[in-house]
Amino acid sequence: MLSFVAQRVVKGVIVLLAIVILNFFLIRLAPGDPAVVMAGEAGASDQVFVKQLREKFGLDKPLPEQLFIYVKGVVTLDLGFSFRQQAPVAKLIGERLPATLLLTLTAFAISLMLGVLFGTFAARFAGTFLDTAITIFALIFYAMPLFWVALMGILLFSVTMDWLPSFGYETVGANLTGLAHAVDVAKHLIMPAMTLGLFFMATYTRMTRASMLEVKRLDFVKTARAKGLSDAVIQRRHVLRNALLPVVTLAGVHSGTLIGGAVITETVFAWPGIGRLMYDALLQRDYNLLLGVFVICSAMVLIFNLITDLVYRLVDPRIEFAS
Amino acid sequence: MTAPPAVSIKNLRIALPEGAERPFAVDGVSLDLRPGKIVCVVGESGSGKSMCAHALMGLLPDTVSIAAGEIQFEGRDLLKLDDDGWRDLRGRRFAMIFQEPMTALNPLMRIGDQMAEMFEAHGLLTPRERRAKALALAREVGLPDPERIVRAYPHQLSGGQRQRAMIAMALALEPAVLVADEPTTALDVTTQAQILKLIRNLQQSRNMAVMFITHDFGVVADIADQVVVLRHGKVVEEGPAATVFNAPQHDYTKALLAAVPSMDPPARAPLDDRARAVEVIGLDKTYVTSGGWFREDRRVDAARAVNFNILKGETLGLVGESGSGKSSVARLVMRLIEADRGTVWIGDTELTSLSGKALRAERHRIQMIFQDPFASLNPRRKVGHIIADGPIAAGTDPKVAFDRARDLLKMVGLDAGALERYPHEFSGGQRQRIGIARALALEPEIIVADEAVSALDVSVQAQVLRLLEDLKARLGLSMLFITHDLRVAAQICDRIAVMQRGAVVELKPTAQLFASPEHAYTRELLAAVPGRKERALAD
Amino acid sequence: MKQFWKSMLRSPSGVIGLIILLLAISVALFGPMLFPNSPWRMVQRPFLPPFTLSTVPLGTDALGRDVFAGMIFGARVSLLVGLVSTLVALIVGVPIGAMAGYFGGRVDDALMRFTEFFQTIPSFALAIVLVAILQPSIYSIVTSIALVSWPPVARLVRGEVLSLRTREYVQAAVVTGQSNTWIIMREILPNALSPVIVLASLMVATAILLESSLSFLGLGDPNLISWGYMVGAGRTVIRQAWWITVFPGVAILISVLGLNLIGEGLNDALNPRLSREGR
Amino acid sequence: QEPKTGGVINAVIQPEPPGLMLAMVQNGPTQMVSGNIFEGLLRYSPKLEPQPELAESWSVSEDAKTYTFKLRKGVTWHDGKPFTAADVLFSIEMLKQTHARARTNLAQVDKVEAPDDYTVVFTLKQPFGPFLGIFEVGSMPMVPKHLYEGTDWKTNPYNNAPIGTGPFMFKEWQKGSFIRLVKNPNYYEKGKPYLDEIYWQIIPDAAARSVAYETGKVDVLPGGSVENFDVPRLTKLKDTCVTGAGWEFFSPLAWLWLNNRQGPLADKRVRQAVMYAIDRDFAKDVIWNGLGKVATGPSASTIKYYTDDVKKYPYDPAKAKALLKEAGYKGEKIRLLPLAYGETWQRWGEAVKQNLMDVGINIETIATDVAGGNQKIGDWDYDIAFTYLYQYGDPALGVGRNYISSNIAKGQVFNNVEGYSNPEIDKLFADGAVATPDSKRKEIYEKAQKILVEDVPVAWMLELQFPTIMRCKVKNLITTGIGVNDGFKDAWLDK
Ligand SMILES: Nc1ncnc2c1ncn2[C@@H]1O[C@H](COP(=O)(O)OP(=O)(O)OP(=O)(O)O)[C@@H](O)[C@H]1O
Ligand SMILES: Nc1ncnc2c1ncn2[C@@H]1O[C@H](COP(=O)(O)OP(=O)(O)OP(=O)(O)O)[C@@H](O)[C@H]1O
Ligand SMILES: [Mg+2]
Ligand SMILES: [Mg+2]
Repeated sequence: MLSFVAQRVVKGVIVLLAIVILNFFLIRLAPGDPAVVMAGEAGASDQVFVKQLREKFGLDKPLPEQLFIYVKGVVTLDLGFSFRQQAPVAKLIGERLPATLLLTLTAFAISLMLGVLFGTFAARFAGTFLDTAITIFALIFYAMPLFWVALMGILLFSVTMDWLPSFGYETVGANLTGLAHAVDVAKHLIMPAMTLGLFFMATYTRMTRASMLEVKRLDFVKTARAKGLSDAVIQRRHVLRNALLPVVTLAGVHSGTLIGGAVITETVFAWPGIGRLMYDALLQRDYNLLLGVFVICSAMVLIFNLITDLVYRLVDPRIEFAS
Repeated sequence: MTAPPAVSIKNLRIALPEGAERPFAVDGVSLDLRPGKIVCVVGESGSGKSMCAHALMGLLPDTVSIAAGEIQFEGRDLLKLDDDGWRDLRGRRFAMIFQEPMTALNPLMRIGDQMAEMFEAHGLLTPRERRAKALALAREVGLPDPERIVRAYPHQLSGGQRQRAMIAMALALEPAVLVADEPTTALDVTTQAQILKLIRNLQQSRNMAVMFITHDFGVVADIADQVVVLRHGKVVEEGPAATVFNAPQHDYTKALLAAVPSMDPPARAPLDDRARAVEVIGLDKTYVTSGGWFREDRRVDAARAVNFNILKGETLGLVGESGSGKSSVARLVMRLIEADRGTVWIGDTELTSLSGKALRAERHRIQMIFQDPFASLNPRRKVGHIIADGPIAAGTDPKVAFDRARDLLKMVGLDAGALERYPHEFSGGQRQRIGIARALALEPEIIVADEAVSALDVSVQAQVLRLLEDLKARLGLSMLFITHDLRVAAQICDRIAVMQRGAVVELKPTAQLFASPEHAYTRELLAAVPGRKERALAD
Repeated sequence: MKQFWKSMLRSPSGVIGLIILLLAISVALFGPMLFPNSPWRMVQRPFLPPFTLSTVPLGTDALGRDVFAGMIFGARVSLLVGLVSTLVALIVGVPIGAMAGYFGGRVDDALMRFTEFFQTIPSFALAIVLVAILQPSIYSIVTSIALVSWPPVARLVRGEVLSLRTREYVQAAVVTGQSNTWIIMREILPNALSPVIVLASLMVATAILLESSLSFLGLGDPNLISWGYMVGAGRTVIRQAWWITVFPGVAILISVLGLNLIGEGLNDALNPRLSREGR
Repeated sequence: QEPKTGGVINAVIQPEPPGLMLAMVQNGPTQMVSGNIFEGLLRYSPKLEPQPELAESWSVSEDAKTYTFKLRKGVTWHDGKPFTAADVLFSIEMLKQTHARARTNLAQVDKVEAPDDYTVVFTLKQPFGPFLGIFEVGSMPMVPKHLYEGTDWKTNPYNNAPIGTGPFMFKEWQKGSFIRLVKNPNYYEKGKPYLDEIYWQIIPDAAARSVAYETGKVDVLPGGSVENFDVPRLTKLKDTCVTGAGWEFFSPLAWLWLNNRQGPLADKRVRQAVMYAIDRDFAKDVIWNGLGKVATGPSASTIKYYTDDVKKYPYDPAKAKALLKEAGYKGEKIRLLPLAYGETWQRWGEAVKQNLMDVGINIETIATDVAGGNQKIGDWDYDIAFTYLYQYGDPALGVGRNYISSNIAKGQVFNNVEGYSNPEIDKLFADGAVATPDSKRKEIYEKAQKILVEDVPVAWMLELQFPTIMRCKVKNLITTGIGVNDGFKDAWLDK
């Protein structure tokens, strides 16, 4: 087990470096030049200015050299300097990380819990009205664009009922501390987390339902019934557990994207997270910042893929990995 | 026979879905289970025994429905029970041992937890006590190394171990009614004797009513109070054990009894001059399962320096205690698992040195019949495909392959309609025959048969054994025949190897082994063969 | 095959789903012939509410364009993007996942590390970059969406295959000398299908919405109208003119619902334990 | 009404500025926030007349080549150090390197001297008409010499916590959330500023911004913060005041770059046809909600020397078709590049496309994001492209740059991107900048406008108007021609 993890970590680092290099070229393949974007914003685009910017960012150097400089930085855990924001990338990401994690982890927990719960119900009452209702409920939040759902939420809960704040991470200028602050943040968190959580929920709901229906017909469920176990326990312990594998896979995939995955939600709710940072960096071709976010995301994905593989063994002891 | 029946089945008629073999799985079956008595249900494979058992538990498959009849228990008709009512009865009052333990156990739960669940289901004991109880049960059914085995998952157990886990679960709450559907098919005779004793004891001390489905007339002779003979879904004969044995009325019963193989090995021509078909040299296999972060690993020596050879046209029997490594040796020979050490030769090919395409090309020469028929059939493939896939992969024209599949099914006693059905639509014995048909489809030189006839009633068994004998004679088929049924072994094997704890302890021509067993374990085995006294009686 | 259709048609969800999908597809195929007017043409005053004029039954958008015409024309692009990119994602993802899971070891390692390349960049960002590189057009959009959608499929299939490959019936197939491809195709994948079907039917929605996000950024195919585009374009005026987003939104929802129902029906039809159930 | 002291204002800032050091970052949001931290020598009235800020008074020599500024005394930086002429000299040196527009603006300056601590003298190479128009805070912010001299400007820690002389001091910036400015207690104008604090809320989504206003979480929506479609609704809310003022200095003008170099658009008649084909009133009324004004030519009507005595291009598809026919246009494909600045611009692109298609121009819209679009424009790889640019009050500053041939250079996103080259225009703009007196300049620029409008080097669309929406209790927010960018100096809250 330990050696499996160790091997994967080593491979992970290599993959990460490869990804960095790939990304480096990928984003430079996209048309657009950060210097020109910035010049455009500054309301001045004479040649001197653009050239200055290029020099400043090292964009005038040949690409391989830029790559070398960047990779050298990454190896020493230095993610470089953001062109546009004129600050170290690591710092910019660090500032946003807590908010992002708070939002995405909450949403992830919501989606997983509700999804599995609803999926279980749908499977148990398959073919009934409840099943249909759950399906439609889940799909509404899935198939309706996030911004639409978000805006409806805002209109309902902020504008009409005035229960929840519509934007931000905390009440600006309130200077709350301790518990009051936590409550304040929680209030701000509810809507974005729900929006995002309800979106991801559909996948788990549908997956759990289908998978459980599949398992429900297997013989060992009969054994469980022969034991006189209650329906709830059978569903949970026997059916659900055996149906969990695809859910775990998807949860792994989703959790890997936690950091970069919430652009729209962060935008609509003005949540100061990394998704937004990445999005802006992308539009402005802020290469270093974008790469930095990508590196962090990649690392997350690799870590969660590893965790998923480990969880596989817990979920299904029949799975073996050659290490 | 004065005690009123605990359960009484009246005129039960179970409808099968369209496309099945016949319209009704059982038709007009009545039978009584009395407290403290064992009713043995015997009969043809596919005659509806398991259906009756499932109906008694209220656990018929969705596609099957009860068309008529009633099941009386304590003054109630069980068929009118709602879910809650059933839940209360199941486990505590009614318990069942399922026919196919592999698929009947939850693959993702540890054995011990599955046993402990029995108590939990009815809110008995604390979690800690439950665990202790599970351990005690494991010990009681003779599972080796109980501490470790309760932490193992079903796929890490041998066939017989799984079966014992099932039995332990069913007996856990000492139910009033026990339904045992071929509970000892995978057990060697010594273990079987132990289990039968256990059931007997409980039945007597707790006044348990037992419905015991089996094909083994030895077992019937040993334990039955009452015998019911089923055929084509109808009861053809019923009566006290002694009567049925000594004075069978119905022709079918007579035929059945006549088909019970004898313990005396027939004389066999020596085969010394034949070429070697299989040679196994120094096979070692140890299973290591990680115990997690804190526990010790579980290590099981499934094969220790196993050596044997099989000549062309020879049948080598492999007998031995449950969990001794027979199936593992079979898998090693098949190269389904990799040996830690040792080589396997098939004819002049060293199988253990091959891989990839080369290995695949040799596969058709050696075929296997799996111990767990249901688990070895793809639930989403029709039987026709299951049988024909191998030949088609080997280049046979599909039409020819399907024709052959049909013939094979007929040879093992199934009708052609079976081609179009899915594995779950068959009875245990029928599935086993599908497995046999699949192995024969490729016309292999060697067959590794792992408990290949254990789920078959004696008449079908005899038919299948004849078929194998015939192939042997005609095509020089060699067999590695794993069985716990020493009667069968006596009839079909040229030589027999006895295994214990991963090692072959004795290997001799059959007659010699039966006449003068050397190893203590062999002697123990022979002594434990059930039904000896009754048999003498019947002869 | 006949049997498959029979059981498919026996499941009510499958039938409803099929009807919905057929309807949507026929709208996509034949709608534009019946409504030859370009959906881009400004035909009426802007923000005309629905059900006021019979010539523009669903009202007009911010520029006075016919919402109904947009719905009809949009079906083509949206369904194309949704179905084709999902199909491509399946065609790429399923074999990769299956091979990784089945062969394990080095193959698994190589394929999964390869998958990680595509998985690590947040899919939205990757789609933007890819579309930006490839120049926006319906083809590049479909390609990009497919490229970012296959890794979850691959991982899902791999997970299932990892578990299934140890089953005894797979070993039985190995013993009969069947080729690896055959075993994967016949023995393993059919048993791994149900979650894949679910994922695929959901992916269609993701693809349609991803296309709308792209067009929101100015990276959609600007010369083709799609439901996603309409929803995105109506977004800013949601509060004045709900109908601009709601109608195409509902169209997306219903299509996705239809696909999911088909998925359910498909799962039932493919499950032999259900297929013979007398209903 | 007597101003009241105290209170906090929440305003919206969009997008989040990349930095606040105005001398180094000049994009819109930076100017909007930092205009209250830093100051220039002058501000400009809505009529664009110079007004004192850090310079108390100024005088121009007879030959219009020497400008003398008297600085205000007693001004201190936020860290307490006095502001002197040395700071001005340093700022000018620094800006020449870091501030592209300042560099161009200062090109005519021969030398700058500080005879004493409170006097600065600019000597020009030749008379430069718009010279007094280049001292606004965004164009020439004053930088504290004592904090920047001899340091690496790029990494100077004060970039993140800027020190200026303005009425408000930088307090904190939570990235992605808000920027907080507090009152400068030592501000030189006694009693000012009136407000205690300003929170600039960062809300990236337009719809969310209007909700934030509706729910009372913000009080000021500077121009451009909400979608045009939302303006009428917000305006109707109670206690809400709207003004279109405060953009006079910038006077954003939207037009279509027409690539004069190649294809059908090289033909003047085709370009004119484009002008006739586009329904600009529709765009104004429907897309911009009636805000703004149809442009008549290269100059916005708020800019000096504007004239509407030029050729007119009303919406006239028939005429457009006729012109196309005359020019022999045969349906060649024309690529249209919309501006990826959000929905309004996208809609506009679609409407223009439809207009042009209606007269038979075969348009293919090319989609890109902002960066990609810039690249295409910079590479001259387009036929028609949307843009909008600031005019900075004087044709010499904001207009001429787009039409003179010396400004044709690959790789830039504005100035003369269309590739229009007309020696006569070159000369007119060269003369106009240095001509004296004013009447002479007027004559020259009017002539230039006439020629340009006839030639249609680009297709002028609208003078944009970005209304500022605020609660009526916010008083005196917009008092100058640069609007919110330095507006909080005078603003107060009527509680
Ligand atoms: N995959 C596995 N992992 C770990 N242990 C295993 C595994 N398979 C079998 N074992 C163990 O190896 C031993 C031998 O098992 P095997 O199946 O070969 O027995 P067997 O002789 O066939 O028994 P039976 O007659 O009960 O089928 C048993 O103790 C079993 O618990
Ligand atoms: N799900 C099903 N669908 C259709 N037919 C079925 C199904 N299950 C069982 N059958 C059929 O019902 C009949 C009775 O089966 P049952 O399992 O009761 O036989 P059995 O007496 O237990 O046989 P065995 O000794 O082989 O286990 C068989 O002919 C079998 O093919
Ligand atoms: Mg049976
Ligand atoms: Mg075995």
